[in-house]
Amino acid sequence: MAEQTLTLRNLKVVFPSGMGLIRAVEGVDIDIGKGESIALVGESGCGKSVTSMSIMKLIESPPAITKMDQLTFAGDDIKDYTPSQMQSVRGKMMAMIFQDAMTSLNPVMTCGKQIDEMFMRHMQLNKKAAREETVKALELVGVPEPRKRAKNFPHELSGGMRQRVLLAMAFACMPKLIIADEPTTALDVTIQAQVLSVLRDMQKKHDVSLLVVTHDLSVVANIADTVYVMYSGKIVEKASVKQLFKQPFHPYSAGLLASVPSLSDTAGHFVQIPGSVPHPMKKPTGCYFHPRCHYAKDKCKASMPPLSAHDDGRQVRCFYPLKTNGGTSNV
Amino acid sequence: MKAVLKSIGRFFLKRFKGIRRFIKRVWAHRQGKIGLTMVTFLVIVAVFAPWIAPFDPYDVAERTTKGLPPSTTHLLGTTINTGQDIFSMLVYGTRVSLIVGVSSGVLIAIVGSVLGVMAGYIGGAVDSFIMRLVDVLLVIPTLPLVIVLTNVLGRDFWIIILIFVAIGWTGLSRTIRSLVLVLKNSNYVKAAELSGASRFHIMIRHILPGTSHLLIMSTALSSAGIMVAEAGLSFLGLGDPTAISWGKMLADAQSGGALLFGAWWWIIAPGIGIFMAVFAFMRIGIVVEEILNPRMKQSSGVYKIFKNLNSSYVEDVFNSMDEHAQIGEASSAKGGAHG
Amino acid sequence: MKKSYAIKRVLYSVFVFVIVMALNFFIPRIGVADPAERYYPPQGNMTDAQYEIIKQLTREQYGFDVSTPQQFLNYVGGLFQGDLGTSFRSGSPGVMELIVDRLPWTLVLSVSTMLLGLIFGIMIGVIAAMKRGRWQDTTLLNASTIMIALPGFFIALLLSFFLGFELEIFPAYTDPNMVSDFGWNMTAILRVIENAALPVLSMMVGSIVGYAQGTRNAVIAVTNEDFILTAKAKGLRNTTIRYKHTLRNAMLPIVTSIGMSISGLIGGQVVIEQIFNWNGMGTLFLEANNMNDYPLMMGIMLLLSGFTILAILITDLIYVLLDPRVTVGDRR
Amino acid sequence: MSETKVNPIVDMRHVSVDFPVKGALPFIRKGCIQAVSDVSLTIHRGETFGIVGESGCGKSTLANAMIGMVKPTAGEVVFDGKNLYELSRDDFKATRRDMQMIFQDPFSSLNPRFNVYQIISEPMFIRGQDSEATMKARVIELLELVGLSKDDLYRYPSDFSGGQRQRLGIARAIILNPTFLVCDEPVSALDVSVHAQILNLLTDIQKKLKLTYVFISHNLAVVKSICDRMIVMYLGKIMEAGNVKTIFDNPLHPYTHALLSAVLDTDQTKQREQVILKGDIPSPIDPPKGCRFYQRCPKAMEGCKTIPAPEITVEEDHVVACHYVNGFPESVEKGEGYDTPLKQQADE
Repeated sequence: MAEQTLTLRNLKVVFPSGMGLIRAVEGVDIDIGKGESIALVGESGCGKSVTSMSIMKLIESPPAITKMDQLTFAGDDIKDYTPSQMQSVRGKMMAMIFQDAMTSLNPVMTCGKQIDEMFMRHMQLNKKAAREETVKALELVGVPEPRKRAKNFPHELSGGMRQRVLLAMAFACMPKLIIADEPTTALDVTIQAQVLSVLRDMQKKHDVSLLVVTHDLSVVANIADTVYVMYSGKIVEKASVKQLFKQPFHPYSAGLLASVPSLSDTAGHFVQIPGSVPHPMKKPTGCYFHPRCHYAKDKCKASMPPLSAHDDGRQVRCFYPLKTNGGTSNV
Repeated sequence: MKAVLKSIGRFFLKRFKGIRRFIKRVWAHRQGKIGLTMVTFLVIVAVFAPWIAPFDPYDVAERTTKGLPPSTTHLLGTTINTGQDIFSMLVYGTRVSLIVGVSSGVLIAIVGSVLGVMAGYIGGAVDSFIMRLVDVLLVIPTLPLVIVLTNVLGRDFWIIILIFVAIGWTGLSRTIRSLVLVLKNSNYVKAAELSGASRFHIMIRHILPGTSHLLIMSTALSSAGIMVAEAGLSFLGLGDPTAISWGKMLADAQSGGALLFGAWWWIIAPGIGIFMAVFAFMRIGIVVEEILNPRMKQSSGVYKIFKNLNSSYVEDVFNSMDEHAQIGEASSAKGGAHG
Repeated sequence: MKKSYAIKRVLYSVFVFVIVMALNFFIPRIGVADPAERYYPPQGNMTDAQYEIIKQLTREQYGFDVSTPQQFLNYVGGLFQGDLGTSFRSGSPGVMELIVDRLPWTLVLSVSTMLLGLIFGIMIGVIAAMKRGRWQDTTLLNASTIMIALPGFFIALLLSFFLGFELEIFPAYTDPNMVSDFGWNMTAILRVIENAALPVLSMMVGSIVGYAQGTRNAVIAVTNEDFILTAKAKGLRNTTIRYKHTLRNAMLPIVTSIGMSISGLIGGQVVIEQIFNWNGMGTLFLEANNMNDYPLMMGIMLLLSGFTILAILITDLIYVLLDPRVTVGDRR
Repeated sequence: MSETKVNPIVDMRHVSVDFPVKGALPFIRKGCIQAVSDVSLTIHRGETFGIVGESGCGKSTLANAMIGMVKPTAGEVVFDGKNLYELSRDDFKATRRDMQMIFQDPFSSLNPRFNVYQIISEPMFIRGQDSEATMKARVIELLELVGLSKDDLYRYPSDFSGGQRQRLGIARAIILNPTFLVCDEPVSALDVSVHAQILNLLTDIQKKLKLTYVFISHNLAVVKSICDRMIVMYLGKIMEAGNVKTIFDNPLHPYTHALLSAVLDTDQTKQREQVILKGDIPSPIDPPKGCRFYQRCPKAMEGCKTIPAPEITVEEDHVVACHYVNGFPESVEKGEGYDTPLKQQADE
């Protein structure tokens, strides 16, 4: 606990809309240790991206309304940082990798220039020196002919190369924390493997903390140490990857894991979670997952279970967690 | 054959229903309400002009009333040179503007959509021909072209409308074409093709309905544009010489010395007429555009909501998110109260 | 890739110009068997025999005595030598000379309208986009809803009435001696500026609002793009994001809209010149129309269309320079 | 031997599909995209046939050629004994009613202006043989089959979640009782937690209606679970083909290995060694002359650059196109040092 990179306590985000407030994130706590790799897993609309953006304070207000109890980053309390203070934290101390490199890169600027900006802004380098650093950074993430590639515009590169450019940009100033929002979703499987391995190697080598936001459990398995599972704006389970894959405690995590087809499956039938993710304006009462849960009891319909601690630092938000005994993940 | 007739019948029935629903949506908009009210008002004025106008606007015999400023008898005064009642002229002028504007707008919608759908759906040589035509018509300055054509073809009312249509369809057909290209490649059209749908079926059931909102928008906007163009043409003295129109009133005002003698009412009145008509149709067009493409508007809407948010309500919602809070009840009750 | 795109655009512009040229040639020939009838319509007190003689003279004078294809070839050949034909005016001046006399005066108006409109329009648009939802933005929105419904010539009349006749700030009519007395000295230039003030003002209002609205929408659209978020996540300063990332991208649709707006600007100027008695191509065109002077009308039309084609071509080429993504695909 | 015994529903023979690419200047053609080149396959009645590959490998084009949406530039497609592209217009339409498709994106595949009844009944409406009442009854029957209720009949697509929309798409696809259904990545646009629902629904329907499926996917685990036979495609060519069991028991092609290693196995003890391919998927405009995979292949040899790899049957119902597996063919000119391994590019 000594070297904590990020501590986030009780993050809440709502978006006003014509019909009332959209409750995007409802009290999320996240801890990231130095050099640790954390995954935030959930389906679309569960608030995982909003959470990651809130950590960087990139959620625009208006329209969003954000509230949190604590946000400590690298020993500094950045909860009340002004926008201009945040500007010198972002990019330098914490960086972000976005999902779609095509739209995340400025189409009318060469890739090199976009990375140069990082060095010019945060290291006060001149153009020429910045370009040298850029070439080095591109080389680090495995871009062949980095000097030439730096002069290319984003649309001239392939999807994998563009994603690497984003990686180079994120690692440019060797930040303490990198937030990767669905870093490989837009890529093909073989390219995905390349990019993930680069990301993992870079992270381990430079001892950078990593927060990966994804819906893809194979990404989680590849890259994370600890997993937070989010459902409908709340954390429902926190566990190490090994623990979670071995025995999920929350029925949702269990369903999620089981619904991923695996090569060792032999049956032609897939384990399924019934129903679909609730609309953020029409969340059910009680536990948000209870309408889709096989184990739901009356208590689940009445009140939201607390996020309770279990052994090995695991946390589960469920009145009736699936303990190891039954092995009931097979529904 | 029967199926074809049936589908045509259904198409129109659905269109009528669709239009009614659509007008309701426009009406739900504050701006749309303004536009619809104004258009209705103008239509009433145009239809009942003889009953509304207190004097005969063509009457130039009464020379005693020259150049009167607005008063209770002559609501908007009279002209300096002929003593015509300006209010009556304004009322009658509505007819010309609306007929030219609306009929050109509707015809443009028809021509533009037919050509646009042809270009987009048939493609190939038809597409290139239509699009090259569009490019050519777009580079020729409109008003001079209209003037040349009226010179060559005559200044009859309907000829003027036809000229406006012949020139005005270009923008619409280009937009329709690109929309058709999108619709044509959509998966639901592919599914219909797989089920053996004919081109005709796809056109009637999928493609044309997909363009309908765009057509309403274009009709409104091009009507407005053509009213301005018609006023400009009449202002230059090149409109239909027998009709009373707002543009011609402005031209008379200028040539009749309204500027010189300070007869401001003579200039303002037709100007307001043009403004009202154009404004009304523009409103409708813009509202439809917003309904079609809500992204632009939404952002400012959200700002408004954000400004008017009740902070204690937000606080309540935040508190309800805390651990152990009776979240379900709180959220449902408060959500209902706000909505 | 870019080079071939540019070549393609240039070739296409030439093609469009050729079509416009053909239209120009054929429009006056619509609906009459003999072009001479169009150029010299029958007068009431003329016997058939007299009219036939006059037609024959007209044919010879304007080169209608050869076959239509031959006439077209002659027309095109003349164009290449800068000859737009002979005006129907007394003294048979060449169309080209007439136009060349008026052209600079027209350009004074249109170029200054365009530049002022663009500068103020973009400035206001950027401000409105930055202050989205606040009074600057709503003012622009309201102004544009009103201005868009006010035709330029009505604004011109109002300005001429209030600023010209009532308050006498600017001349309500163009000084008839402005053109003849012009020389490159301070007083003459000032006089031009003074006289151009009202026409430029009345055309400018509309174009400022138009460009401002367009700029605002373009800037807001770019602000919502993902790469702006990336730029923020990089910790760049607001000014860097605004000028290096947002504006550069927002310029793209603006550039296209400039090319598109030129045709309308030229058309509207015809009326404005008439109101202020400005001695430009617009008034020349209306004079020609009143005298059924077809060679002159069609010459002006051709020139105006040529300008528009050129302007669109230039904006297209600028677009290519600004946007690296443009390759060979059909952008329009 | 088996081909004569089983009456195949689809038989594709040497099918190629090229798309022309417009050149810079008019009248100059730059070249063409070889989306599918020389693919032959048979699909047996009642089976689920998997097509696996990454984006740009031609799997969707191949499927489109199968159902008559894209005319092949070469080769023939025989469906149910009829050569699809030689049929008369009416026969073609009638034949095509036996085929349907389920699309990847459930949001763009339903007309947003239509209600559920109109969407699902459209194929029947197009056929134009049924009364309104029969159509309604049939739609309600289908809605229940796909797990929706008849209360949804007059709702619009925007009222449904992604998974529910996909159910609507399935109902529309099976309303005319087709025999052949192409599922083009039917779950990849959906939330993870509903994947299983849709896959289960598809397999249930197949059992009930005795359909033949073509299942396009990039996820080998899904293909393993639901397919009987499969092909692995890369840049328009078949890399490996055959019985799913055989292939998974004994994957031979290096590309198949790479795809396999990308599949997550939640059982951490079984996690295989990761094969990470270098480089990018090359453009199909100018594909390599030899083996199309050689640039990224960890086993590539000098000869792979120039000598195309023929599809060779290695065991019953298992075809592999790879020089590393099959050795270079005897008959061709191989050149100097053809079997020396290619040097790994320095980019990893």
